[in-house]
Amino acid sequence: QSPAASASPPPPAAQPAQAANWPVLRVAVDATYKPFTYKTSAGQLTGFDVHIAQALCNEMRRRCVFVEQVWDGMIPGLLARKYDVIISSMSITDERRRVVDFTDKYYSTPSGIVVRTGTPFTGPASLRGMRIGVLKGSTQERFAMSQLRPAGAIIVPYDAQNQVYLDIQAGRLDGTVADRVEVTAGFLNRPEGRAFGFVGPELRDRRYFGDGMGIALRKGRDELRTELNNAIRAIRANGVYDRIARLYFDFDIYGD
Amino acid sequence: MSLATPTKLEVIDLHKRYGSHEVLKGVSLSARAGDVISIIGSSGSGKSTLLRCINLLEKPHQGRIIVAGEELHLRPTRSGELEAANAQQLQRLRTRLAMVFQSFNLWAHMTVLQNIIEAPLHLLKVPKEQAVQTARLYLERVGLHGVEDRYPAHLSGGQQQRVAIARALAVEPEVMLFDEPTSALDPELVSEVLRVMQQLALEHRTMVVVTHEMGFAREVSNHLIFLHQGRIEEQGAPREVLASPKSERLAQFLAGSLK
Amino acid sequence: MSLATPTKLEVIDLHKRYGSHEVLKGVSLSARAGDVISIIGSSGSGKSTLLRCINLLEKPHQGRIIVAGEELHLRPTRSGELEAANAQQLQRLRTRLAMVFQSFNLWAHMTVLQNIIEAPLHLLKVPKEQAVQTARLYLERVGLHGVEDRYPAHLSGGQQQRVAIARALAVEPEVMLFDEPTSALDPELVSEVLRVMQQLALEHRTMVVVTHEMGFAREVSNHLIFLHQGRIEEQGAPREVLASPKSERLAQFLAGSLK
Amino acid sequence: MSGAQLTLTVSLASLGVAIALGLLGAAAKLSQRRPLVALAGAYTTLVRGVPELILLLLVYYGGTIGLITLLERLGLEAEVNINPFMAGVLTIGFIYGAFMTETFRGAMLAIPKGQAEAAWAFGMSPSRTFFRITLPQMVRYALPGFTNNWLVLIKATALVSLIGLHDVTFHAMQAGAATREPFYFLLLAAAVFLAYTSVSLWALRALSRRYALGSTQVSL
Amino acid sequence: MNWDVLLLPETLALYAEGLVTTLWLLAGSLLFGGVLALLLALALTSRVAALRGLAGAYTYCIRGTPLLIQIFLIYYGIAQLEWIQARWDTVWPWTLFKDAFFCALLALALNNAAYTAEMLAGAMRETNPGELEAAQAMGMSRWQIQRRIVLPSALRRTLPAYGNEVVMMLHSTSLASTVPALIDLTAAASRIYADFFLPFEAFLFAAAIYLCITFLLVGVFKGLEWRYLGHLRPRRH
Ligand SMILES: Nc1ncnc2c1ncn2[C@@H]1O[C@H](COP(=O)(O)OP(=O)(O)OP(=O)(O)O)[C@@H](O)[C@H]1O
Ligand SMILES: Nc1ncnc2c1ncn2[C@@H]1O[C@H](COP(=O)(O)OP(=O)(O)OP(=O)(O)O)[C@@H](O)[C@H]1O
Ligand SMILES: [Mg+2]
Ligand SMILES: [Mg+2]
Repeated sequence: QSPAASASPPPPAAQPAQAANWPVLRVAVDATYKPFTYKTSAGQLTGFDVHIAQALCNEMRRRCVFVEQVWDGMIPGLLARKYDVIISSMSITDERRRVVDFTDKYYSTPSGIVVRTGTPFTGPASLRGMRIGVLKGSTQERFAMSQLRPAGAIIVPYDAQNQVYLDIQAGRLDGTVADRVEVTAGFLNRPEGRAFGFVGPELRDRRYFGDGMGIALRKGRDELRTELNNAIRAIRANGVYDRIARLYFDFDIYGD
Repeated sequence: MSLATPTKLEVIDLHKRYGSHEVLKGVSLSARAGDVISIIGSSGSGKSTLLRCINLLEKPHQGRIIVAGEELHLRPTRSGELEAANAQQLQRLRTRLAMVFQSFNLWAHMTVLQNIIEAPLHLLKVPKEQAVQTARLYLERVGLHGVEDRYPAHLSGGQQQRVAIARALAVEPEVMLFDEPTSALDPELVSEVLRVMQQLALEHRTMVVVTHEMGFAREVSNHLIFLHQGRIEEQGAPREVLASPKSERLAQFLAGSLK
Repeated sequence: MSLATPTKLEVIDLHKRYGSHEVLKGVSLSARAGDVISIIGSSGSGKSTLLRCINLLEKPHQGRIIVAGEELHLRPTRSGELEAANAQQLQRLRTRLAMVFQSFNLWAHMTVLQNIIEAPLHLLKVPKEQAVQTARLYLERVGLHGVEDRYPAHLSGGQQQRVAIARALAVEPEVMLFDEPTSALDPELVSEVLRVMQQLALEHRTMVVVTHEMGFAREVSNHLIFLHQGRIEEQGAPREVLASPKSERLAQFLAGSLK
Repeated sequence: MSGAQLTLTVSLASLGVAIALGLLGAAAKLSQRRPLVALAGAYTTLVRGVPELILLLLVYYGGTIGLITLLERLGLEAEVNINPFMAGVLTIGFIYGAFMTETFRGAMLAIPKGQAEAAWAFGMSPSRTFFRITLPQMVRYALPGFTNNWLVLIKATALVSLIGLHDVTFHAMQAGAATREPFYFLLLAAAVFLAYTSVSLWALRALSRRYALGSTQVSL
Repeated sequence: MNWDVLLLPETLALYAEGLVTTLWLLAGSLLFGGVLALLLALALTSRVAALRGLAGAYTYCIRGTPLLIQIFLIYYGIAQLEWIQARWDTVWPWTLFKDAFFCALLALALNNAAYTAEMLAGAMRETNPGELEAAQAMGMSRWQIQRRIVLPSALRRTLPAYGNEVVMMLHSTSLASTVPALIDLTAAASRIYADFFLPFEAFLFAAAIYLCITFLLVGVFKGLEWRYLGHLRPRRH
């Protein structure tokens, strides 16, 4: 699906020199979500989200300062003003809308169920008795909890998605529900993921997966939201977005 | 001792209670320059308490304390004791009253020399060289040699008590207060310390000494106070008082302690 | 004491060194049933070492030990000492030699009763009720009442030593070894314990007693050994030996200890 | 290896906080002023009764939100920013401050009362007495407990990885998860801690020898 | 503050589940840790130098490294070893390593054993030598002396320190929350906080429960000390 993902894209270019004087925008990311946010072997932050964040900052004439944050503390951290925005592949859902505001989506990908290849699958009931790992506090977790668990699957929440992969490898889990792009790059395309594959349809149910990925910010910061929305439109229009997307994906990540 | 000799220490009508137990029931004493006052009395009679009240290590309930003509300002606390009204004044007067404790109380983390120069250096602001010189002088005076750099724990009890005396002398106090300075010592070491104190008396230092050593009281002091149940039961010239006590209790006490 | 009386303990030519310091230089003794042997000697003469070698709390370098006719099998270790060749035999013989220590050595975490029944119950496999009954009997015998459920730390020294004696008696030993059983006690408590031991002698128990109590040695024991620098310097009937010592050293020792 | 350094930095910074709180706590407990004694008592009991992790999460997640709510109530629109480093250091310092309180209190009690009395009798002020007489002697009595607390504290800093601070443990987990070889990275992290604790033990032993001077045995 | 959420039945049920897991972890790790500690303490005080060295190295390493890393090592690390992976699905006891509870329990027990063993060994070494001699002189064998005199006495004297260790252990169980699929009290709180974004309330409630258990444990140990350390109490008269 994404051959480009296995070759390492360059880390985002440094911001222009004058950026030093621009107002700061503190951006939270969770660097365990390849290829959207992760670290190079040299320990540098990179990924699609990071690239986009940088491009948006340039557009808005702001200086990006990245703050790493574990996933399940993302929203509390935002509320606690540890940072201004979350640009970390966060799905726009009604649940989250109750506590934070979102910009328009900046990309959307479907999720999928991953189990050992050859597992017969006719619906959630086929997963009865299987142990499915999901990221704590994610849309996939909510989907799994409400759709798969009633059908008899055992849902195990993890602090980080790559710990899920460790435990699949260790045999403690039979599969996962994850973003299709992420799971392809982070697991399926790697040697230890060879025996696994998607089953069932692409998952896009709005009730769980919302309206694609957006940038989260505290309620009441409407000016910043407008600014961000304009910036998203601008990089979509001027080709910056596509250039970044091509570094990572060979398909249209923005979605319809 | 003529009447013209200045009064160094005056204690007037001191009272002290612990809970409902009245330990001092109005004790007065007065020491003129060069006086050596011995205080004797049975255990629990209030000797230590008296001495500790004089420099306010214990808070009395009533009384006045005058050191070299300056009266210590006291004010009552809520619990009815008297405390110093002015912390600075208390500290100043305390530097003029040096105390030698039964258990020496040398500062364990300092060498002998450091112990002695501590107060002159930091309280009296004496220059360092001078403080060291004085310290050496007094170490000599109490008969100690070659111990300046040792720690107290590495000295015998008698040596420790002599260092404590040198430490007290080094602030050039108006009055020296001794609380049973020899009773924590082995018999062989007692005489070391008594000899030093006798020497101090010959130099006309003013001293108030709580003691169990009747020999010292008789030979060295010029005034003897017998404390009984928080009151001065009898006092006077040591030889007379000891030879022919008027109070029956003193007679009893002496019979017991000479045995 | 006829010659037909069986020999309960025989020690032959015992040697013991600490490093190069020879503490026992060939000591032999023999106790027949009902013998009470007192061992005296100045400090450091090897009395405790002798007693401790007998039940192998110390390993001797040479010698033989025979308890009630059974010889303890010994074999040399690499360092030249002798150790028990057979641990089981050693344990069995040790149960027949009861030791009473200067410092009592009661087991602190057990009550008095538990202390006494411990060995009968777990070593001699006596049934519980019987062990308790015997324990009560011996507690009575040493004059203790109402202390069975107390812990050793809650008893006086004299009481503790009497419990230790009851504990030793409870295994019905062939020979009882006492190492200065009264010297850790206050003078008032000594007589308590001596009285109990005198009683035991009257019951014809076999005892070897290291002691400083000349009165006990004279009145109670029927044989006296004077140890000097690791050798038996003199021995015999206590009254005679004590009254007219042949050896000058014993005379000296007695002069010192009777003073 | 930046993680190893961060672990050390967090440990040392927390230790600073813990010592300060410990001294204050001990002074409060010995002050004989009822409110202070009660406050210090509540502090030590509560802190020692609740797991460190819970306290850490409480301060990190709850602390800022609580602080912000408080400030908003007061009508202040201040930006409070407790970053993970501060949260980690403050929490661990806060927790071990309670343990230090007990250690220091014990040490102060172990110093004979006469030492301070002698100082007062010479006219030293209470604060001078504390810094010249009590504090230097406290070191000796406090060292064993202090050593213990420090060793536990170093290890407790591993918890800051859970709030996203990039210490040794965090790096080990990340690298382990990325390479799918957690065993070796975790072992490495363990070795770093073992090295720290070993060096600390050695250094503190040397220190306690130094402070044993002037006490106990007569040197021959 | 929003406390209503905490009183929802689901929330309380989650806390209850967490509490039960926490208590099981505590009991289990104390039990297995205790048994192992006993063996380690015997090794630490043994006459065989090799045993002493081995046990000493074990306690040194465990006590020198954070429990969190030990938990991660056992949960994530061991699973990576091929030798174990090969036996992972079939051969007991390796199958146990698939279980999160077991992994947490094992890490806690191994950790607890090291601390308890050092405490116990310390107390054993401090046994009054006179009491040992008395036992020897009575004819007890080495093993009998260990079993009847040294251990009972040392166990009692260890009691106060062990009480502290148990409280520490209770607190340590909160680290089990870092193991996925294990809902202990801390994990429950962290779950509730993530679901409702109520960190303060969620963790404070858990803290209160921990505090209660702590007080309970302290009380229990006071009682035990009264019962078993009678011989160390000062004389009453
Ligand atoms: N801090 C205290 N609290 C309560 N009672 C005290 C205190 N200090 C002393 N006392 C009591 O005050 C009485 C007098 O004590 P003090 O130490 O002055 O006696 P003393 O004459 O010095 O006796 P000694 O010769 O034994 O030193 C005693 O009954 C003592 O118990
Ligand atoms: N464990 C040991 N190591 C080295 N020397 C020892 C040891 N035990 C005893 N000694 C030495 O052996 C000698 C005899 O000691 P022992 O205790 O038998 O004397 P004792 O006659 O019982 O004296 P006391 O009346 O003081 O108890 C002494 O010189 C002592 O120093
Ligand atoms: Mg006194
Ligand atoms: Mg002896």
